[in-house]
Amino acid sequence: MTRYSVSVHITPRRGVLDPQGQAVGGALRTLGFAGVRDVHVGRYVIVEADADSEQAARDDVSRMCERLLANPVIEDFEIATVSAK
Amino acid sequence: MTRYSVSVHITPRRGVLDPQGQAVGGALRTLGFAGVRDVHVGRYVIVEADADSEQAARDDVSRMCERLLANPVIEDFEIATVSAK
Amino acid sequence: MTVSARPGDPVITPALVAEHGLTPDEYAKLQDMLGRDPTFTELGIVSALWSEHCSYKHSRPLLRTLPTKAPYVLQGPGENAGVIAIGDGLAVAFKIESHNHPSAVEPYQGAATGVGGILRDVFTMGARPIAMLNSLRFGSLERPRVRYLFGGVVKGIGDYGNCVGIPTVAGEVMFDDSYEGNPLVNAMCVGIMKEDELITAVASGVGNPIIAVGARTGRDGIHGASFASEDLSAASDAKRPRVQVGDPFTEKLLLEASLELIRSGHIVAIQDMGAAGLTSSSAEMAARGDVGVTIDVMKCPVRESGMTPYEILLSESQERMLVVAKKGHEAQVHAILEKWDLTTAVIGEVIAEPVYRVTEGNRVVAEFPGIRLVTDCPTYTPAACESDDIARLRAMDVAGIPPKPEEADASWTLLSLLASPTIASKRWVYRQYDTSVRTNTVIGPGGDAAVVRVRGTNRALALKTDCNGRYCYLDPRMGARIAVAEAARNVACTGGRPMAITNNLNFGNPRRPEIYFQLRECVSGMAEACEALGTPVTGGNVSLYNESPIGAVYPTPVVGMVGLIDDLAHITRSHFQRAGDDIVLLGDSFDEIGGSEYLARVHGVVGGAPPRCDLPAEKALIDALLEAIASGAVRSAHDCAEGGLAVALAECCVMSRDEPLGADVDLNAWPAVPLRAVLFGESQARVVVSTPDAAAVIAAAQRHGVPARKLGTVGGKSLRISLGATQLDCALSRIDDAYHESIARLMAEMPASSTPELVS
Amino acid sequence: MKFAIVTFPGSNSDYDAYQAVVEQLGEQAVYVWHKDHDLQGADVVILPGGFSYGDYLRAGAIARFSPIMQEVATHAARGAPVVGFCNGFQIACEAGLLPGALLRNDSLKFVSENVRLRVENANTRFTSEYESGQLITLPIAHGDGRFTADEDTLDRLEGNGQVVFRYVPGAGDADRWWSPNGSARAIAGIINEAGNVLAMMPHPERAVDQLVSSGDGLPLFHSILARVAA
Ligand SMILES: Nc1ncnc2c1ncn2[C@@H]1O[C@H](COP(=O)(O)OP(=O)(O)O)[C@@H](O)[C@H]1O
Ligand SMILES: [Mg+2]
Repeated sequence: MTRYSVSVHITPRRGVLDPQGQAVGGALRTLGFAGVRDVHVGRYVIVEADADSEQAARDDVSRMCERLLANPVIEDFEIATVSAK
Repeated sequence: MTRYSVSVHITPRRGVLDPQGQAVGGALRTLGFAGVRDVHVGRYVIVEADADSEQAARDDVSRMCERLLANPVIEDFEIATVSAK
Repeated sequence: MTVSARPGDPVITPALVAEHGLTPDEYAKLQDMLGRDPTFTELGIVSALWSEHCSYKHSRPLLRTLPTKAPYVLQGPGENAGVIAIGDGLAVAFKIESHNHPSAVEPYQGAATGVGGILRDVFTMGARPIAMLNSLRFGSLERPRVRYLFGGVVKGIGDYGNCVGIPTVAGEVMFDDSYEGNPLVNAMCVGIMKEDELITAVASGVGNPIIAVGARTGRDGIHGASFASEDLSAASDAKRPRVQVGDPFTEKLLLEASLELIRSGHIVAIQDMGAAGLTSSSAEMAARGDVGVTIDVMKCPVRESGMTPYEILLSESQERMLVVAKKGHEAQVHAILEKWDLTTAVIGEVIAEPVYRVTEGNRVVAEFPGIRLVTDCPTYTPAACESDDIARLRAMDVAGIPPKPEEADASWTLLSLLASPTIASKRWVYRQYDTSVRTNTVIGPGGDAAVVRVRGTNRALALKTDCNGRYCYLDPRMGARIAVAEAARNVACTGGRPMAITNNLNFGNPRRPEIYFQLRECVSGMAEACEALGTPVTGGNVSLYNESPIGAVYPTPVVGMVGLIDDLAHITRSHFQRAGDDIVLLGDSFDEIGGSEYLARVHGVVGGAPPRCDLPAEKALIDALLEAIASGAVRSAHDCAEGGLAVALAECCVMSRDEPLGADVDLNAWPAVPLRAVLFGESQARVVVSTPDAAAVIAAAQRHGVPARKLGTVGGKSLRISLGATQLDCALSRIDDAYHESIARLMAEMPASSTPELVS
Repeated sequence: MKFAIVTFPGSNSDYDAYQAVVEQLGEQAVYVWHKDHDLQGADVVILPGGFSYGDYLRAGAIARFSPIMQEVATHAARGAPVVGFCNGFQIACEAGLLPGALLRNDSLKFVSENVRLRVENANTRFTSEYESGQLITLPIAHGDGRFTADEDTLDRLEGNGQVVFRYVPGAGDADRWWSPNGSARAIAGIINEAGNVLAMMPHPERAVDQLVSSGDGLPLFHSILARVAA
């Protein structure tokens, strides 16, 4: 068993209202960042877990996302990185 | 001007209690993911903004993090990716 | 003008018609109304307006039988909310609404957007929301999925109401397997206004502009969109969301802006874009005013590009309103909304021609003969027939069920009932609700009804939702009467005179005769009780098709009661206040354990006839109680409900966790009634009163023909009940723990299948 | 005396603060819109409770950039009193008027109830009408009330008497620390070093009228009045 660190991005689904992203975008423009077009706010989750292989770690975390970490009705997830510790 | 998409990771500072990470870790283990050691939950922010160059986009978003997106008392930030759209 | 099909619209086939929920007869009716075939857009509009949710096609004839009138009713059913006058030139607007199906799919957002919708119904009447209530039903908390739904719904209700800044002050939650796959989430809002600030959603004035206000329109929650996601437009995202996400922040802005707009005199009508969005709000406002309207969907602010008229008309994006402004006042309207950072756009106008017309730029994509669009909707009176199985359950000989060995210790039974999630304190729930914001909450959740003062007067409102679905299942007419009577009793216990109700009829599929029977009987029972208690119905909501693979939910006609306390000095709490006070029971106990929580929890039995609801007795009880309260003789009052007299007494002891007070009572007054029925039977029309002057309370009761007797005295650190050979002595600490901690324990036991806590 | 109550989009306890000042104290209060640049000559600024900007991103993070916050900062820098309740505490920390930050409650749940507090320092211009060590009951209603700062900051706050209110358990157990939200050292409210900016998670403005509350918030307002009158 090796310890892996797997990071995940969870983001509001396209088409789902993202009021948080809108509010932050508006605030940034008010602060003078005129070039800001769109902002999306999601979660960044790092799971440290023991697994037999990198692939196993990735698969485990995918299942964690499906079952708990992401809300499939309104969110998408994507495994960002997998690294042995 | 080009449209860039810049993504940022904002994570709880080490030493700051992360009850969300703990709760999620506990929940994952109860769901049968026995290998889970540690979980950290942070924010994943995607800023789409117009800028003159990739470097300018990165610099802009760094300043956005310093001013608004992250609170240095409790959070660290890191620019994860910068890409032209 | 001629209507032309849009290039790219699907061809209308019988299958497409069926997918839109229209029967062949309904489709023929539509063709007849138009004198031609409808366009795809028109089909969408009609499918929304003639849906059960918008048209009440299976319930309208029944709803007409409910009493709706009283001198103080300013607005009965038919508007966004009902309105009653409460004196001093003030009025109260209130309404309840369900969000059952959205909450079953996504509990957090489903419940949150339910709260948002009902808030809008109230503030679009011109009233400022001052209190929220809810009524919730779930399956058993032993199951992870149920814990997930329960946790998510409670958090969704809390987060939304808290953020908008409206206290959630009362409600009810019950757990039963019949709700397993189909939880019920009903939210009620109460608002206050001056009588002359009342505004209705009636479009008028040819040439007046129609303005869309608030959030932009997205592709969320498009009616019936699940089937069409690929067909509609190739470019559209196949994963188009069916769940709407709420934005309480925008709602708060919308609330303030709407009230400012209404008070400004620049508008003639305003309505929430709720179910079926732009379509229903515009069609209903036009129909109420019997005027024509024209709307150009291209002028509607959208969130995504490439939206079709069909999508824009049927989107259920949240936090949007439709306003009919006075012609020439557009700039002033715009300025008010701008101040609150809200988007506005003039999207149409009131026209003289009696048509409902939708254009996409210059192309007419839908046109109906105005009012017929709403009035031509068919109504149905399906066959009704009681289910034999249920009739058999009701006839079951529950008295013959032998007690369990553990019941030899009556404290065991009492503690298991107190720990039953249906009876246990809902503190775990309402600790997540801001109850103190706006500083009007005199009595928050935890007692009988909530009490909210009316600022600037010496009055207060008493508010409560109630319904026991199990009673309604076993005997729908009786169960619905009880729902009204119990809500009224709860209101009276706090010193309030019951005034009027709103109701939410949660039922299964009405096309099944046994379900339509339940609906019909429940409406009759509700009508009888409202008649007898003098509480007209000012509005409500019907939610049908609440079924899952295991069957229909219990018939659950939730009652939301508003009462008036006309002197702040009369406000009465539920729990014992002072050691040494006498304990008096108003009302009588009978051998009635049918349908009880005792049978369900201890014996796993749902059967027998529910307790009888004697309406004149309920009325007399309320009058007697209010008279005793007004005379100053009553220190606390709490009615008997689920769990019966023993549970009511225990609740009186520990409801205040800071200052629990024990009691010493003798229940030998009913020798003919079996012991367990005296303790745990759920006979109606009973209230436990504590008083420094038992004689005065009993005298008041006698004047109204209400049986009353002294049961014992308040005091000590335990609840002591003597009944025949039984001597129950249960420490307050054990009662407190069973009552106050059991839901928290169940929720902590194991994580739900997903964590609502992750919602950012 | 004149109180300015800053209304941010999403404020909701601004009304409670207004009613407390006008109805209970009989003093003057004005709502100041967040886009304004004028405190209208107020003596005291109240940053009210609520969910400014929906609490999106972090509670108080966006509100601190509201135009009016420049005037609030100037007002505070002059040594004039600023008091924040609930969201006002979060905004004050985000704006750097006070040290530390307020994070999601450790239970991860919104918590609304009456809590018992101990007045740790009655020698401030906001608490002179209490006694040090006095136990009071105030409502809380927040999801992000976990006060957090590094150990040095916490020690400094304690050493300077800047910890003004602390959560304590129920009756008879006042020496232990206990917190409904996981706050460091059970801190419920703090004051700045200069002694003119106080903020707290509990709601004294909702506890000024016995009919709906304990009334224990009233002395805080009376302290403010007494100080200025003196
Ligand atoms: N979902 C809820 N939201 C707010 N308050 C609730 C909720 N459920 C129960 N309560 C409160 O808990 C108390 C007991 O409720 P309930 O058991 O329904 O009482 P009763 O039997 O008198 O109708 C009431 O004060 C009620 O308002
Ligand atoms: Mg009751």
